[in-house]
Amino acid sequence: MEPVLHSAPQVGHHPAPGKHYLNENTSLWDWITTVDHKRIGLMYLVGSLFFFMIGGLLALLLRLVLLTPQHTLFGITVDAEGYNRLFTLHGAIMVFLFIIPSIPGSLTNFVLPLMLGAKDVAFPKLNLASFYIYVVGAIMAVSSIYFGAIDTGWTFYTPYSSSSSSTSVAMMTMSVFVLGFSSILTGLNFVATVHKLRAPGMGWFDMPLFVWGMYSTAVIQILATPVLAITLVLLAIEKTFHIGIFDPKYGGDPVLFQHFFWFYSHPAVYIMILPGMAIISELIPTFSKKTIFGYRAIAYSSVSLALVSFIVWGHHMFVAGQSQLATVVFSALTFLVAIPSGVKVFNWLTTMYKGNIVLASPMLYALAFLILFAIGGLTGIFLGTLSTDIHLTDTYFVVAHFHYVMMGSTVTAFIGGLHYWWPKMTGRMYNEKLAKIAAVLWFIGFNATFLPQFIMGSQGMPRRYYNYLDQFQPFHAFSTFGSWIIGFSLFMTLAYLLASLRKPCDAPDDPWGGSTLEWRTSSPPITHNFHDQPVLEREPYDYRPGQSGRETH
Amino acid sequence: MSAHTEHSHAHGGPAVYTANLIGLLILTGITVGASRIDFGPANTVIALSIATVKAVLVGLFFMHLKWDKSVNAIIALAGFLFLGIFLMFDLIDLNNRRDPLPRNTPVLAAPTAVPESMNPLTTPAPKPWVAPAKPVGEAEGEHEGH
Amino acid sequence: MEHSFIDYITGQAMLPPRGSEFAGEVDLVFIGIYWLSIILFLAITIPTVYFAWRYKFKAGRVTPHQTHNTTLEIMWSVGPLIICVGLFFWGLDGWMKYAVAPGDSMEVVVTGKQWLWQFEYPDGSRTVNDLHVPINKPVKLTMTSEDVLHDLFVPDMRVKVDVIPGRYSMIWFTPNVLGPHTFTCAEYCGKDHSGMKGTLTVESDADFAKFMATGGTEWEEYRDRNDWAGWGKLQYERKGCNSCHSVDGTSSKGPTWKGLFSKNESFTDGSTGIADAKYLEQSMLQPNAKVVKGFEPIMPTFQGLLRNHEIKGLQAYIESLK
Amino acid sequence: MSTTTPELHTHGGHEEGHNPYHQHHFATMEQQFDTAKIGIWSFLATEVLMFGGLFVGYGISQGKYPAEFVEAHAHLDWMMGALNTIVLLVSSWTMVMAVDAAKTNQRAKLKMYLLFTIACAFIFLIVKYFEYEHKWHEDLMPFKYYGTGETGIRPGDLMPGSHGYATFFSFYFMMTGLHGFHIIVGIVLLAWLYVKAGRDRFSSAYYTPVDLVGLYWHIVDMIWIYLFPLYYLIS
Ligand code: HEA
Ligand code: HEA
Ligand code: HEC
Ligand code: CUA
Ligand SMILES: [Cu+2]
Repeated sequence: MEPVLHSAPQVGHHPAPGKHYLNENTSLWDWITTVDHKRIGLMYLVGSLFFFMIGGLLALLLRLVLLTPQHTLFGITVDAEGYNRLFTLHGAIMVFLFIIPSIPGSLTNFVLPLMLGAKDVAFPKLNLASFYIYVVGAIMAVSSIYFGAIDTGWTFYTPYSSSSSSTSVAMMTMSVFVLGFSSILTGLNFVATVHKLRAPGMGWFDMPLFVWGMYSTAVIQILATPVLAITLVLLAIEKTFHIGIFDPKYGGDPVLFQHFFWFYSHPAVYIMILPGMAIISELIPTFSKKTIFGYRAIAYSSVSLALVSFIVWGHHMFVAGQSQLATVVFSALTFLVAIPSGVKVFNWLTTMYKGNIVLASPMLYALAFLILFAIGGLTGIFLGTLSTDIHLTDTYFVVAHFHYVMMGSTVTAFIGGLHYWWPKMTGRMYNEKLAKIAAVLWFIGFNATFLPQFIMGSQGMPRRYYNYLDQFQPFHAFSTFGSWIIGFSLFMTLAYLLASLRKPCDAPDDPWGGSTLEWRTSSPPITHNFHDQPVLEREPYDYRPGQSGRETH
Repeated sequence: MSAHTEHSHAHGGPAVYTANLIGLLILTGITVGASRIDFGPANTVIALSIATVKAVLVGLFFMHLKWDKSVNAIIALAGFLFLGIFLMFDLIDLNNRRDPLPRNTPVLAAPTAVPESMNPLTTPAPKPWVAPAKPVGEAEGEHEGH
Repeated sequence: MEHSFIDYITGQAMLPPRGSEFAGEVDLVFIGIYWLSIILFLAITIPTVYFAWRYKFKAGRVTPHQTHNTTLEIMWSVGPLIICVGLFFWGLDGWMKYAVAPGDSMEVVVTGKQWLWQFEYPDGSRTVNDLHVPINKPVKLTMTSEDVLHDLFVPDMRVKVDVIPGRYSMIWFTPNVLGPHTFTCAEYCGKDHSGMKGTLTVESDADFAKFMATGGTEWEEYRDRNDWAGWGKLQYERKGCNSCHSVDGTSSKGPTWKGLFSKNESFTDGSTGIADAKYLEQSMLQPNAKVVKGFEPIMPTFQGLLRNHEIKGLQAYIESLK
Repeated sequence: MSTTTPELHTHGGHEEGHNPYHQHHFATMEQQFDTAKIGIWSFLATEVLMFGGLFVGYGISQGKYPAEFVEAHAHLDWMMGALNTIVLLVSSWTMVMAVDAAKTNQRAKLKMYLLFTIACAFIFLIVKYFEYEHKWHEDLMPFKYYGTGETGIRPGDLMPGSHGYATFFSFYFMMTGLHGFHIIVGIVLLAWLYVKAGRDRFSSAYYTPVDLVGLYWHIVDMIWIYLFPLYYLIS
């Protein structure tokens, strides 16, 4: 790649040959003031992977503490307070700094405009602003450690958070408030982009399913996050000035706080899973070389998941002291979410039927997703059922459930998607053999870590426990060993991905034979995405001979 | 997305806006008037209904929803709809709570229970607003000043 | 609690021992959903693996263009819907029992506070972290909290509910298995959340009556052996003294008891005094009368919680810790 | 957009004949305008839900302390509230007239109406200031500061365990405060529009900022429409 003059006015929109969004205007200033969705996507990717690593290392540490009930191994001296801070930080970082911003901020920012054949997102400056707001929120979150590290759990339940706990609660809640705005602005940007920036000829039902999933996510981000924001402000004010809304000491109602919190945080779990499902809807047809089965069913199920997710939040409060009527109503509504989830799963399976399945590493992650999401989702049914939830709530069963859905499903999809679009984003192919090994290790390690937690949980091991009864020791030990396998596989992934960057660009435009528009530009794409405005002439996922264009592998 | 020709001047116009303003002012008058009459609990309902009519007028005419692309109206309605859901389910909970009451004297009130004041971990600083009362007459006099 | 391999397959081994009839009903639902999940899990996993193997990439294979099939979509929406409606009512059925306690239940009033549980029996006597109930009689726990949220969880009875400051909540069960059952705090409540546990002892009617009268069936044994220190040690564990006092010299929330007896103690008001039996009793009943230097006055009073012979036992126990 | 051919507009350069405000990633100005509209409406929806959280909190607290709320509201002057309602309604009208003026290339009128709107906003804030000051003097402060000043305790708070008064004023200050903050932001935005209008930046071909700020201003008005009866007129 010899240096090419880039200051010269470009003819039309065609950049000089060999130039793409990565090597055009590469000064630091160009990067930090960029409004290019692809660069912002990359910056988000670095940020969220960084926090994934931090959150993950905290998790490894807390697993180590739990290895034995006496916490004596390797001379670790984490006391009960330290442990409480560990899991709080782990949960809060993973949720607010990693999983909620990760897929929308990084992968979606990068591919959504490409998939729509657009030059950018609707509001590029706003996009950059959301990234910086994310950075500010992240800095605030990290600095809360300085103010005495919050120990409330990621749910910030009152009155513990509003009266007993450390002062850093206010800092952490304000940080989540700020992060909430970043999330809102990202969502708002995507809604406008999807409505208005589709390529000529692309109707709503010609959009890739990834876009449908992200559109549904964005709707939740817009409609749910503001309530979280105001809730956290109220909590911070309650803690400092004693309003009397959430803390019984001042005449408030702690259960009301839980309503406020879960009104956001249940939909938020769909902010986490819908992007994951969106990625899977891309991976499966591409690697099955077969059109997606039930396009409309999948699209509608994304939207209905988004809407239904707003009316089930009370299932987190079955034993929390909400009225019996509300409990029953929320349990009934909770079952509704199983239906669109099932529709998706069955349609994906049918897509694979009679396909021509390439077991490339992204597809391995997609297969892992199907299995892990089945487990995670079905254990959600145990929790939604009234009589069993009474026994299972607040035990490790819940911990295992949500790791299966958040980590086993969403993070799996995220890593799969990262591999899938890595050639597009960086222009490099990674080492496929290592990738396959890492995927298998991930699957094994994950199940080793979290399957035992289902058993512990049903046997009555409560969550957020520093000490535990000896009878749970074998399960905890197994779980801890499992977490090392996960850690190993992830560091391995990081290593070979980074290693691929040292090579010159070698990725073809369409390494997987994908059918969506992002594969129709160069790898990596040029600054304005496409040489010519793409026009959609065929439905997405059309793999009939002569349609998909390229032969693969 | 069908072709849509002009958005510049097909709708609205000063006359409509002025009429809308007058309508809003009249409704404000009605709200104030209605609040002076005692309808019992219906007062709140009346006040909020009038407010909603006013909000709809603002939305339709000042904010152009009447003439705008329907997607904007849908977004606006979604905001209110989900707020309604939020409120509705909270009320389902709050209005139906029936806590069991202990048959015995509550432990908390029993003489041998830990006096709250002895437990600095859980006792707040003395509640600031429970200051020594002023002579009752004075406080009331002030209260009537409104 | 040894489980056979079969128990692991059927899901039985996932559950703790059953201590009440209600537990059996919950387990039935649990095992039911467990098997349903196994079936659905296999219905997803088998095709996943099979298709990945059967339709593995072969150059030149042409895939059919199947876009959708409305009948299938309806089947796999309505089928799960029917199952879900069924599950909802099944869960509701058990929950209705949980939600309403029988009128003739024995009521124990429970107070949770950071980080111990206090139980008050119908006759007004109290225990800490140590709940005794008669077998085969419904027991109703009416609960409140003094500080933050807690949650009383009795795994063997399959019941739990949050304990909320300023409100009352309730769980009930009819124990039908004699012996000790663990209970824990299941709602995060701060530092010693994981230490906030205790034992539920299900006893025969006669033993329970004895417990109400003397503070424990063991009392007669200790009395007959004249083992006051041993009796005191039992109280140290049962009444929750161990959550704040160590007996090995390390100081935690409260001063250690090691070497306490007849020590010259200095207090926050500047005075000093010998820790004799009388002082020890006062420390238990009016802990804030004299606060040991270097400690916060956080010890709750045990007035009404300790019977005379229990105080005497504790004195003897402390005396024995040289 | 399907009416536009892909080649029509291909690059973000500001080629001759193009509106200088046209951003490169939009095919047409119209598309750009519609996109901005969707963006602002989404933002307004988030405003509704954010204030909504406070409204729900208010409603629930009112349900808890109905008597105290009614009594406490007597300390608010409904005349002031009504005055401010009128001021805001009029400002909404001037705002929509400003948008209309921008749309029809009436620059002088645009500036005048913007100025009127800003003036109304200031009047609103001044009235609010007097109300707040009055509360201050009466010791009707929010949160734990309620009644801590010289005048001392309110009668209602002698009811044991009742924080109804303090809660009422907490919500009053939080909600009107957040609303007032929105007014201040509005003033800044309007002033920015005024400057730009002075430089003749708006015309029938491009008046998006005026339109968007207008919508923002109306939602601020709309929120007040609810605040007024909820605080000043309860019985
Ligand atoms: C990505 C995040 C994610 C996702 C997708 C889900 C999905 C679901 N969750 Fe989960 N959940 C969490 C994240 C998530 N959850 C978190 C973080 C918590 C704990 C928070 C905390 O307290 O810290 C939690 C807690 C939680 C609880 C509260 C537990 C408690 O504390 O007591 C409940 C209770 O109902 C629940 C239920 C469900 C259900 C019914 C689904 C459903 O959406 C699942 C639907 C999927 C399927 C059912 C599988 C596929 C469908 C079929 C194969 C069709 C056939 C199925 C049937 C006929 C049943 N979840
Ligand atoms: C996205 C969400 C997420 C993820 C991914 C994880 C990941 C992990 N979690 Fe966590 N967890 C939560 C969300 C998550 N968790 C939440 C919300 C809670 C509740 C907190 C609360 O109760 O308040 C919780 C609680 C929780 C507990 C319960 C604590 C308790 O109740 O006492 C435990 C215990 O084992 C645990 C373990 C783990 C482990 C071992 C991992 C590991 O699998 C982590 C492995 C990861 C790494 C080792 C990092 C390696 C990463 C890189 C090297 C970056 C580069 C990567 C690429 C390029 C791909 N978690
Ligand atoms: C919540 C914590 C807590 C619990 C539970 C508790 N104590 Fe204490 N105890 C303290 C603290 C703190 C002090 C020191 C301050 C004081 O003297 O009040 C103390 C002091 C004492 C002393 C005086 C010690 C000395 O060094 O002079 C005695 C005796 C004592 N406790 C007995 C008991 C007994 C018996 C029990 C249980 C039945 C018990 N405590 C339970 C916290 C506790
Ligand atoms: Cu008490 Cu946890
Ligand atoms: Cu949920």
